[in-house]
Amino acid sequence: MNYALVTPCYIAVAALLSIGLYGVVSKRNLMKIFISLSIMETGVNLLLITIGYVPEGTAPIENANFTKYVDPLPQALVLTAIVIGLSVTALAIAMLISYYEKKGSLEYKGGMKW
Amino acid sequence: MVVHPVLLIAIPLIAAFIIPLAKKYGFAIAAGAMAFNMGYAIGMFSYIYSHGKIYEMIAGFKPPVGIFLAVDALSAMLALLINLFAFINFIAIGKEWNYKFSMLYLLAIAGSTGIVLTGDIFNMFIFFEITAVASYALIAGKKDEKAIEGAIKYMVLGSIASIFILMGIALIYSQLKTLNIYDIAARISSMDEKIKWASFALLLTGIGVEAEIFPLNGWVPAAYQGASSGVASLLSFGPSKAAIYAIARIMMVIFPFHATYEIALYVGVVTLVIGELAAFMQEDVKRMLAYSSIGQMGLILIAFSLASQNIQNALIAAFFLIISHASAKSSLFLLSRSPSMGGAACKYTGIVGVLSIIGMPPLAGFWGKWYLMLAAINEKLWLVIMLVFFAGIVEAGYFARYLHKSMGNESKLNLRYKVAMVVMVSFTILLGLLPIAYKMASLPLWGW
Amino acid sequence: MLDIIFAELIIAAIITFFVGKKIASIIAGFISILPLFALIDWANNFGFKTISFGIERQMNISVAGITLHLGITPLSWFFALMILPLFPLIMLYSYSFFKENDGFYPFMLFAFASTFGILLSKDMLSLFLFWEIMSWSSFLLVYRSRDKEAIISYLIFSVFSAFAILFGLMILWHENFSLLLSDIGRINGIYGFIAIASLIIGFSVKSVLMPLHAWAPFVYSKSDEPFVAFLSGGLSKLGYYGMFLFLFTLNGVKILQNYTPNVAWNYLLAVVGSLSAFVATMLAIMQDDLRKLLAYSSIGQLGYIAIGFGIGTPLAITGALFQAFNHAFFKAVLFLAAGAVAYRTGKWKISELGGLAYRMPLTFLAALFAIFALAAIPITSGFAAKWLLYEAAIQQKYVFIAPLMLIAGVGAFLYSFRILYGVFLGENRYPDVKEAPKSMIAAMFILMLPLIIFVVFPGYMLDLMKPALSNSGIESIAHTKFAIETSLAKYNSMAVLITLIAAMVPAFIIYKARKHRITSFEDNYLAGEPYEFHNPSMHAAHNFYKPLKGVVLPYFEPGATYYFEKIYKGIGILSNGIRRIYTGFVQDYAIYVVIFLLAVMGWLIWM
Amino acid sequence: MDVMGIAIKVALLTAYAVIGTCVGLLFMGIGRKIIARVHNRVGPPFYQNFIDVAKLLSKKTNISHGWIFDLALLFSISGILLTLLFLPIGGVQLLSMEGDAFLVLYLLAIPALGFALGAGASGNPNAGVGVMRALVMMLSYELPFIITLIALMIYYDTTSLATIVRMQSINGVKSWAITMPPFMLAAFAADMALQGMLMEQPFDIPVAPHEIASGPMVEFGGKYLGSLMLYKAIALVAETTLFVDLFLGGGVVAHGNFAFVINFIVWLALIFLLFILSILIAASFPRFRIEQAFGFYWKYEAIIAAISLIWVYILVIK
Repeated sequence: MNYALVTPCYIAVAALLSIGLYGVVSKRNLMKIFISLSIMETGVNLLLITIGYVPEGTAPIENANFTKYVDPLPQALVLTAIVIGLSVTALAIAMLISYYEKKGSLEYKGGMKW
Repeated sequence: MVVHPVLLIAIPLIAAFIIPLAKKYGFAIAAGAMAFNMGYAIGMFSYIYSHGKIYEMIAGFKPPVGIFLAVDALSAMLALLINLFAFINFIAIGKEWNYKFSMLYLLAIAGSTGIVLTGDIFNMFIFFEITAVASYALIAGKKDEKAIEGAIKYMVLGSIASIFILMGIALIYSQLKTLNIYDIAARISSMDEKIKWASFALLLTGIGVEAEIFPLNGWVPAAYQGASSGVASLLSFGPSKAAIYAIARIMMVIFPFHATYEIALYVGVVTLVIGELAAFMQEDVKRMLAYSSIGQMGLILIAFSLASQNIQNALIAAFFLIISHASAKSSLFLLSRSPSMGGAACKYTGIVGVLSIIGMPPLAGFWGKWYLMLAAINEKLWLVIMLVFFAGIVEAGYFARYLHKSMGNESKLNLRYKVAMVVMVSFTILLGLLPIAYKMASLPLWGW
Repeated sequence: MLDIIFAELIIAAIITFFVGKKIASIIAGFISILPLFALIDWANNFGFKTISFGIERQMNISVAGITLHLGITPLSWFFALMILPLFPLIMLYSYSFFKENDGFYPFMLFAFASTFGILLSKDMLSLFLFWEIMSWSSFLLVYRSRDKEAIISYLIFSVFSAFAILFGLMILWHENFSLLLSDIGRINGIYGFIAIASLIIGFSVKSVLMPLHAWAPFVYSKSDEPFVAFLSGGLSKLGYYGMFLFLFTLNGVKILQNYTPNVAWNYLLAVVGSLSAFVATMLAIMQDDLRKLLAYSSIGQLGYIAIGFGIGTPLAITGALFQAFNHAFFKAVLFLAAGAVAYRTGKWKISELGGLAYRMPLTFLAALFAIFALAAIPITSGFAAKWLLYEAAIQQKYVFIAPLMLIAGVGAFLYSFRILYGVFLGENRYPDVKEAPKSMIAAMFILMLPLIIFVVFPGYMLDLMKPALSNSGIESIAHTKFAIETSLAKYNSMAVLITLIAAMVPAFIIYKARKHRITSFEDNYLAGEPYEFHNPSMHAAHNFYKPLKGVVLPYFEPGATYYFEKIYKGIGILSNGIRRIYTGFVQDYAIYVVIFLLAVMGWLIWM
Repeated sequence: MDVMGIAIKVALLTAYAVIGTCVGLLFMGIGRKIIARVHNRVGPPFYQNFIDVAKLLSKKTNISHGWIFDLALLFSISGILLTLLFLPIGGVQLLSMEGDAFLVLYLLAIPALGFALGAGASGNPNAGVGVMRALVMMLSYELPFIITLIALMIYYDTTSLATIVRMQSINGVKSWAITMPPFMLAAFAADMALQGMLMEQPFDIPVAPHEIASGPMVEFGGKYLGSLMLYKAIALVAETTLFVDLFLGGGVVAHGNFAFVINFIVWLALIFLLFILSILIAASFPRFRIEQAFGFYWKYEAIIAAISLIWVYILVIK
C-alpha cells in the first residue's frame, strides 16, 4: 500500500482533533467552543474519507474503464455526518443567540454546579 | 400477521415533517402518530412474545450491505416502553406547547425507537444524532437561563460524543468494511487487537455520554434541572434507556469479551455509587432526581455487565430495572412540577415511585434487585454487592428526605398531568404483579 | 382457605382506602380476626384439642409466576400466637382513636397480611417478599407521622435490614440452589458463616438490638400509638422469629460453630443483647417524653430475648420466648395506654402530665398491670420469663451478662415509676379529664388477659412453646402448671400468690381496723392555699432523675443515638465532596470525557 | 401433702412472721438506744417502737388520698412478709425451696413499689422527690449486691438460697462463704449494699430527716405510718437475714434434733451483730448526697465486687 498520500491525512486528522479538543477544553467563549467542535468534526470526516481511500482509485462511478475506485460507503457516511454536523451547528448558533440575550455575553462562567 | 418494525420509526418521522405544514393540527398529528406507534409497538411486542425475533430489511437490501432492523424480546419491550410512555407523557404535556414542540418530541421518540431497533451501527449513530438534536432543542424549549445552560452543556458533550461514536465506527469500518453489527460480530476476531479495543472505547465513551454513565454525565444534572418536567420525564424514559440498551447491544453482540464486561461492571458500580452519593445532599428536587437517575443507570449497566455468565438472570434484572426506573422516574419528574405532593394521586405516585426505585415488592424494582443479586452472587462479586447495598441505603436516605420534604397539601397539577403520572407509575405495579417475570425467564431474550 | 384469607385481607385493605373511618375500622377489625381462626385450627396439629375449621396446613400460592410455599410450622404458630391477636385489638382501639380515615387502616391491613405471610413462608423468596411488604407498609404508617427523623431513619434502616437479609438468603440459595428453607443446613465454611451473620444483622434491625436500634426512638415516639403498639409488640418479634428460625430451626448455630469451633459466636449475641438491655434501660430512665421512654424501654426489654437466643440453652430459649410473648402484650398495652392519655390530654411530656389515676382509673389499672409485668414483679408472668433468663445465665456462668441483665431489671423499676408517678400520680393537673373511650379500654383489658392467665399458670406457656422447641430439637424444661424447675432452683408461682394473699390478711386487718377519710393533698401540704400547677418546673416529675443526669447521659447517650447521626452526616460530607465533581463548567466535563476515553482505551490495550 | 402438714406449715410461717416483726421492732428500739448513747444522750427505752406502732395503728384520725394511697399500706406489709417467708431463717427453710435468690430480690421490690405508689398518689412533691431518691439509691446499691450474689451463685452452682445455706453449713463455721478470701471482699461490698438497703447513714438520703420534710412518708399518718414502721422493722430482719444466708451460712452451726434452737439463736445473734455494725457506721458517718452515693457504689463498691466475682470465676472454671 502506498502510504505517501494516506499518512499525511492521518496526521491531519490527529491535528484537527487535537486542535478542536484543545479549543473545547481551554476556551471560555461559547462560540469558540462550538467552532472547536466543528473542527473536530471535520477531523472525523477526514478520517472517514481517508479510510475509504484506495490508492490510485477513482470516484466510485460505474465505468468500464476503471476497475479500481475508492470505497463509496464512507463518502455516503461523511455526507450524512456533514448534514448532521451542520444541523447541530445551526441549533448551537440559535441557542447561543438566546444565551447572549439572557446573559449579555458569550463568556461562559460556569453555573448550575453541584 | 407480518410486522414491520420500520413503521415505528417512519411514522413519527413522517408526522414530524408534516407538522410544520399543518401547524394548527400539530398536537393532533403528533398524538395520532404516537397513538399509532404505541399500538403498533404493543402489537409487535405481543408478536415477538409469541413468535420470537424479527429481522427487517429496509428497501429489500440484504445484509450485510443493506440497512436492517433486528428486534428481539428485549428491544421490542424497550420500543414498547418508549412509545407507550411517550404517548402518555405527550398527552399530559403536549397541549401546553406549540407545534414545534410536538415536532421535536416526535423526532426524539423516533430516534430513541430507532436506536433500540436498528441492527446497523451507522444507523445507530444517526438515530443518536436525531434524538440528541431534538433533545437539545426540547431542553432549551423552556427558554429560561437554566434551560439554555443545560441544553448547551448537553450539546457540547453530545457533540463530542457523536464525534467519538463516528470515530469508533470509522475504525471498525477501516478493518472490516462493514457496518452491520452481526457481520461485525462474526468477524470481530479478525480485527487488529489495538484497533478493536480503541473502537470499543470510543463507542463506549460516545454512547456513554447519552447513557449518563460516570464520568461522562456532566450534562445530566444541568439538563434535567433546566428542562421542564415533561421533558425531563421524556429524557428519563427515552434517550437514556435507548442509549444504555445500545451499550448493552454493542457490548454483548460485537464485543462479548471478558475485558469489556469487566469495564462495564466497574463503570456501572462507580456510576451507581457516585450518582447516589451526589444525590444524597441535593436540595433541588429535579437535580436530585437527575443524580438518582445516574445511579440507576449505573445499576442497569451492572445488570447488563453480569450477562457474561448469568445471561438469563442478568437480563431479567435489567428488564425490570429499566421498567422500574422508567416508570417511576418519569412519573417523579412529572410530579416534580408541583412543589408538594398534595392530594391522593400525587402522594401515592410519589410513594410508589420511590418504593419501586428502592426495590420494594410487589413493584418491578424488587424483581430487578432480586435477579441482580442472583446474578451477582453467582459470580461472587462481594465488593460489587456491598457497594450496591451501600448505594441502596444512601438512596433510601435521600428518597426518605425527599418524601418528607415534599409532603404537603399544595398541588398545582392539572388532571391530565395527574392521570399521566398515575398511569406511568402503575406500570411498575402491574409488571411486578403480572407473571411477566416468569414468562420473561423462559423467553430467548437475546436471540441471535 | 388460606388463599382466601390472604385475598380477603388485601381486598379489605383496598376497600378501607375509600370508606369512612368507622366503617373502615369495623371492616379492618373483623377481617383481622380471620387469621386467628386459622391459628385455632392449626393448634390441633401441635397437641392441643380445639375446633377445626378445615384450614389447610400447607399451600402453594402463585404470584407473578413464581410459587410461594406457605405452611404452618410449630415455631411460626407460636409466634403467630403472640403477634396476630394484637391486630384486631389495635383495630378495636383505633375505632375511637382516629378522627378520620387518612390511610391508617389500609397499610395496617397490608402490614397484617405480610406479617401473616412472613410467619407462614417456607421458602426464601416468600419470606423476603413478605418481609419487604411489611417494610413498606410499616414505612407508610411511619410516614404518617410527618416527622423528618422518623421517616428518614426508618426507611434507611428498613433498607439496610432488607439488604442484609437478602444477602444472607442469596448466599444460602447459592450454596444449595434451592429456595426452600427446609433445604438449608448443608452449608459450612465461611459462606455459611457470612450468611447466618448477615441474616442476624438484618433481623436485629427490626428487633431493635442495640447498635441497630437508632431508628426506634424517633419512630416510636412520633408515629400513631396503635401502630407503635404493633411495631413494638408485634414487628420486633418478627425479627426474633427470623433469628430463631435461622439460628435454631435451620441449625445456624451449628454452622457458626463449625466455622470457628473455638469461638462461641452466640456469646457475642448475648453480650450485645445484655448491653442493649442495660444501655437502653439507663437511657429510658432519663427520658421525659413518654413515648421515647417506652421506646427505650422496648429496646431494653427486647434485648433480653437476644440474650436468651445468645445463651442458647433450652432454659435460655424458653425464657426468651416467654419474654417475647409477654413483651408483645404488655408493651402493646403500655403504648395503647399512652395513646389513651394523649387522646384525652394531648400531652406527651411526662412533666406536663400528672394525677390522671383518679380521672382515668381503668387506663391506670391497665397501665399499672402492664408495668408490673414489665418490671417483672414476681406475681406477674414477666417475672417467670426474666427468671428463666437469669437462671440460664447463671447456669452457663456468664459473669459478664448476668450483672448487666439484673441491673437492667432494677433500672426497669426506675423508669416504671417515672411513668406511674409522672403520668398517673402526683399533682392532679387535669381535673376535667374523662376516662378513655370504651373501645380503647376494652382493647387494653383484653390484651391484658393472656398476661393474667400466665401469671398463675406459667406452665401453660411452656406447654404452648413446647412444639416449637421440640421441632427445633430443643428439649423443654421440667415444669408443672404452677412451678418451673431448673437444675439450679425452682419457681412456684402458686406459692408466691397464695402467700401474698395470706400476707394481705394482716395488712387488711390493719387497714380495716381504723377508719380513714379522704382529703385532697392540698389540705395537708398547702393548708388550702391556692397553688400554681401550670408551671412545669414546679412539678416534681420535672427533671425527675436529676441526680443520675450527670452520670448516665454523658456516657450512654453518645454511643446510643449519635452514632447514626454521625454516619448520616459523614455520608453527607462525602456526598458534598463528590458533588464537587460536577463543577458546572462544561470544559471540565469535556476533560472528563477525554480522560475516560483514554483510561478505557489504555486499560483495554495494555491490560 | 396432707392437711396436718399444711396446718403445721401455716403455723410455722405465721410464727416466723410474728417473730420477724417482733425482732425487727426490738432491734429498732435497741438501735435508737445505741445511737443515743453514741450521741451521749439517754435515748428512749428499747421497747419504744412497740409503743409507737401500737399508738399509730390505733389512732382515730387517718387521712387517706384515695384508693391508690391505700395500696401503700396493703402492699408494704404483705410484700415484706412475703419476702421474709421466702428466706431460710436460722436453717429453717420455710418457703425458700419454692423460690430462689432472684425471687427474693424481686420480692423486695413489691413493698417498695407499693410504698412508692402510695407516696406518689399523695400528690405531695416532697414525697415524689423522696421516692425518686429511694429508687436511685436502690439502683446504686443493687449493682454491687447483684455482683456479689452472682459470685456466690456461680461458686455454689445454684441460685436457691436454701441450697446456698445448706452447702455452707456442711462443716459448720469453717464452710461459711465469708471464710474464703474472695468472698471476704464480696461480703464487704454486700455489707455496704446492706447499709443502703437499710437506708442508714451514710445512705439515708431518701428519708433524709431534716431535709425534705421527712421524704416519701410525708403524707403518711396514723395507720399508714404505723404500717410503714412495721414494714421497716420486718425489712430490717429480712435484709440482714439475706446477708446472713448468703455469707454466714444462714447461722447454721449445729445439726441434729434440737439444733434448730441453737441455729435460731446464732441467726439472731448474727443479724443483731450486722444491725449493730450498720448502726455504728450510721452513727459515725455523715450523709452522702445522692450522686455521691451513686458514685460510691458504682465505682468503688462495684469494682470490689467485680474483683471478687472474677476471682470466683477463675476458681470455678479451674
